[in-house]
Amino acid sequence: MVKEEQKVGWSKIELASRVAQDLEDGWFVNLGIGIPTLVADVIPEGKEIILHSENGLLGLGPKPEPGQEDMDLVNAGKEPITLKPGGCFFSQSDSFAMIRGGHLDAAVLGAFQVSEHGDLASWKVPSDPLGRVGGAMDLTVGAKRIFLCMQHTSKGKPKIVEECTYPLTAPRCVDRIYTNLAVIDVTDEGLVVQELAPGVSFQYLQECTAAPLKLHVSDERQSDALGVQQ
Amino acid sequence: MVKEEQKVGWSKIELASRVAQDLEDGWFVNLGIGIPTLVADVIPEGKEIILHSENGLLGLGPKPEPGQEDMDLVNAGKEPITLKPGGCFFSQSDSFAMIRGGHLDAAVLGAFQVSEHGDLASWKVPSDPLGRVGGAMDLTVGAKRIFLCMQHTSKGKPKIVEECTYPLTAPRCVDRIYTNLAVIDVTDEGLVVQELAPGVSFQYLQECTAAPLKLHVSDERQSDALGVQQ
Amino acid sequence: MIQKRFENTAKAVADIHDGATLLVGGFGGSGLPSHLIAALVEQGAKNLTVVSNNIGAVSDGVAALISNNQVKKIICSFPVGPHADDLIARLQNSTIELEIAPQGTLAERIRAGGAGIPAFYTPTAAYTELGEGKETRVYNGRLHVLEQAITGDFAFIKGHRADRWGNIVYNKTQRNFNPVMATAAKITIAEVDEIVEVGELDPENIATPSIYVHRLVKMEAAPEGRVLVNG
Amino acid sequence: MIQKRFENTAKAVADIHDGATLLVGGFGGSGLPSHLIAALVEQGAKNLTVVSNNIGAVSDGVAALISNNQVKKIICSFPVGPHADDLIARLQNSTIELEIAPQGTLAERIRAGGAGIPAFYTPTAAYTELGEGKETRVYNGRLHVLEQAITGDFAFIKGHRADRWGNIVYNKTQRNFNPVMATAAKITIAEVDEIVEVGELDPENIATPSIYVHRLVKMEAAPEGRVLVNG
Repeated sequence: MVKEEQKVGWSKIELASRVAQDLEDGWFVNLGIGIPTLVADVIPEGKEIILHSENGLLGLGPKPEPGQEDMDLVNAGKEPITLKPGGCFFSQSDSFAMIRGGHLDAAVLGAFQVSEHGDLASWKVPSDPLGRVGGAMDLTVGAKRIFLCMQHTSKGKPKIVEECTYPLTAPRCVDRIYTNLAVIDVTDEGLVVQELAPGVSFQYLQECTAAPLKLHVSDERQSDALGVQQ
Repeated sequence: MVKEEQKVGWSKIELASRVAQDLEDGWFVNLGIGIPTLVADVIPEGKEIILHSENGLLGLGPKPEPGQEDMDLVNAGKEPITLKPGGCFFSQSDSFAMIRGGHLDAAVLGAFQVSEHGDLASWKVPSDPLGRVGGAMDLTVGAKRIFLCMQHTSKGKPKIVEECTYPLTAPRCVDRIYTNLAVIDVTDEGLVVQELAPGVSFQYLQECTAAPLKLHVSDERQSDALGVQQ
Repeated sequence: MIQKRFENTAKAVADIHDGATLLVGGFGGSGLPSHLIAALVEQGAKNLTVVSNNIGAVSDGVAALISNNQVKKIICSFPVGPHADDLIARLQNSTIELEIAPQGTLAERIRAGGAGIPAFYTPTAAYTELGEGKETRVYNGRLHVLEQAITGDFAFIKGHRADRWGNIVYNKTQRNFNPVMATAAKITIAEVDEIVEVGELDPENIATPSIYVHRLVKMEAAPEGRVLVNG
Repeated sequence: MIQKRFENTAKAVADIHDGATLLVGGFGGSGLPSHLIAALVEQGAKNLTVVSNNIGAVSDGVAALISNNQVKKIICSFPVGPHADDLIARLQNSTIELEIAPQGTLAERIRAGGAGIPAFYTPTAAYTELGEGKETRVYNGRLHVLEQAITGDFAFIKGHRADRWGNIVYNKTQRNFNPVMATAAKITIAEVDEIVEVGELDPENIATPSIYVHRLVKMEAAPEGRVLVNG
């Protein structure tokens, strides 16, 4: 059990911006439900990122203006969205053919737990009688890159662990973890911290993490506080 | 080897009309290359038969007027055709999903050989170094009913045989055989002649057939000469 | 003459039998055939196996059939939402069976059912609880599980415009599971906003060809405000 | 900014390597990417494995690559037509390998390749020469054969209109194998009649979404009379 982190690190929207910064021009990207959805609102100007939604669209745009919601134009979270020029619609089976077939450049997903080997648990907590897998398992086996975008801890408990204790979504699938505290790569040599959020020390980060971390560079590198890009 | 039949039986267009007579209102039907293609031109007035073409359309209409051909609107034989109102286009994979999934009410196909058990050989003669399977195997396993529509003999040799000697398209798949001489059902009790074409005797039909035939009714029933219906 | 139009939803669902397998389109409230579901609640068929992606996202979805004790088994990917309480209660006293499938596997199993493919290998769910007990095989260096096709006795779908042949066009993400479920049932019943003359739909744009639709019912437009019921 | 347009066919096919697997769309002359084929004849890559439904139906189809000795293996369903002579000659002296697949199996294998399904069971070709040597299994009382996915290093497709993102709409039966082949190659190259602004194509009508297209070349309209070359 670690201290609840406060007043350090990135806000949710800053975190989403940090993810958006790494998405490349021309990529096709799926955004999971929750914080990942925020990435849609902070794609840097000048980058064309084509967003995919499991329920059957490419070219997801921002939320509609209040009063302009269309129940026939929703995202994977069933929230009203818009379609960008160049977007298109297709069926759920065509949508998952796209996902499973390896055509998405990246998926940005949430997580309950992620292990130091990149195992992901994101669909069921042990106490849940149901589970909510949705498209998570297909995305994790299908997308070329799996980026997690999440709070570093949940109710003070680390989400980055040596071994997942929750049911797996897929083993060895996560490439990079973006949290409110840091950017961490999953590598053959273990978890490597690429970047620390403002006000976060490596020691603090390690305290909040239940698996060993390495620093990418010899000195701690502190990120500039990221403004929200539009 | 039997005598070449002449001046008896149905012409090709009469044969096509005889087939068309048995297609029911509202059926979805695929027509093979060759004589089966003629069926499209002789669907009786008042019946809505929706014709399917393997290359990706439903609602195949008649040949275009000379000069109106469109290379982007062709049938499975790559001949220019038209689309009826209510028709639509789809991909080859969707087209064969339709076929293999059991959604066609009937396919009307040609044949090299058909056995008394309903085995069909229609894609390769033994001397052919290539073979030309096209959609024949998919249609024979997929369509709810397989009707053959063919000349009764080929160069004087029977095409209806006890066992096929040519490579099979599919075993036990043919439901009914329409030839220029007769309409013959493939049943658990063997080949049963349902109808003789004008001028054709049962004895003559049996001579032209290399498998035992039975007559459906006690007396030979002679078909009325069929006019070409439009 | 082909005429697939039924007078009302009650007549369209009248022959659904106890024990039938029913595919229900929609993704949350979008493209949900809620009038057909309401008619089936009224009709009362029991012991249904229901295949539908979301269970509990909206009150007028499959949740209504569960609450009315008509369902013995659910196959879905996302059995949660504000209206999943009756499902949870019935799971706890074992009066309903739940099979969770990854969403893409669910879609592909239904697609396979409609396409004459009885089984296929997929990498999805390998090494997970949802892949347990399934045959596996390695292809391209990765473990895959063998998944079986799903077919239905009936499918309920929702479309935007149809013609009497049964061709359907959809509106935006209303499409979702509807075109694929339409292919996989013996009897596909569609509720649509509008029925137009044969020939009025763009032949390049028909996402569900007439061959897949057996019954049509025209509904009145959805009430205002429906968009926000997902909670 | 996304820009998939290439200046000409020569540049679009320049990096196709010896030994590549190439998927070629079209059904006879309809939807045939004949300008890309012509560019590849010029480019000269050798030992290609070519997957295409028809071989020999038209002179400007895959027959052109065969006659130019660029092909070591063909996978197709219908290797006949007035221009199949060079194929027959090369089969007789064993300088080319031919794999015939039923047309639906061919389409489904390519679809599987694009959809992340490495193998599937189909009833097609069971008990026939084309099913020989394949694993079989009984489902629903019928014998099925296990078929493997097909993927390509490159795909050549032909479309009607495209935008710079790579979205494509087709014209009538030009669609055929093109949308499915587009999904199954590492690099899909499309020749189209027209390139329009992003947003001009109807989003309900895009049969090949942008994600599947990597290079675009705009061609001049097909010459008159092309319709009748199938012989």
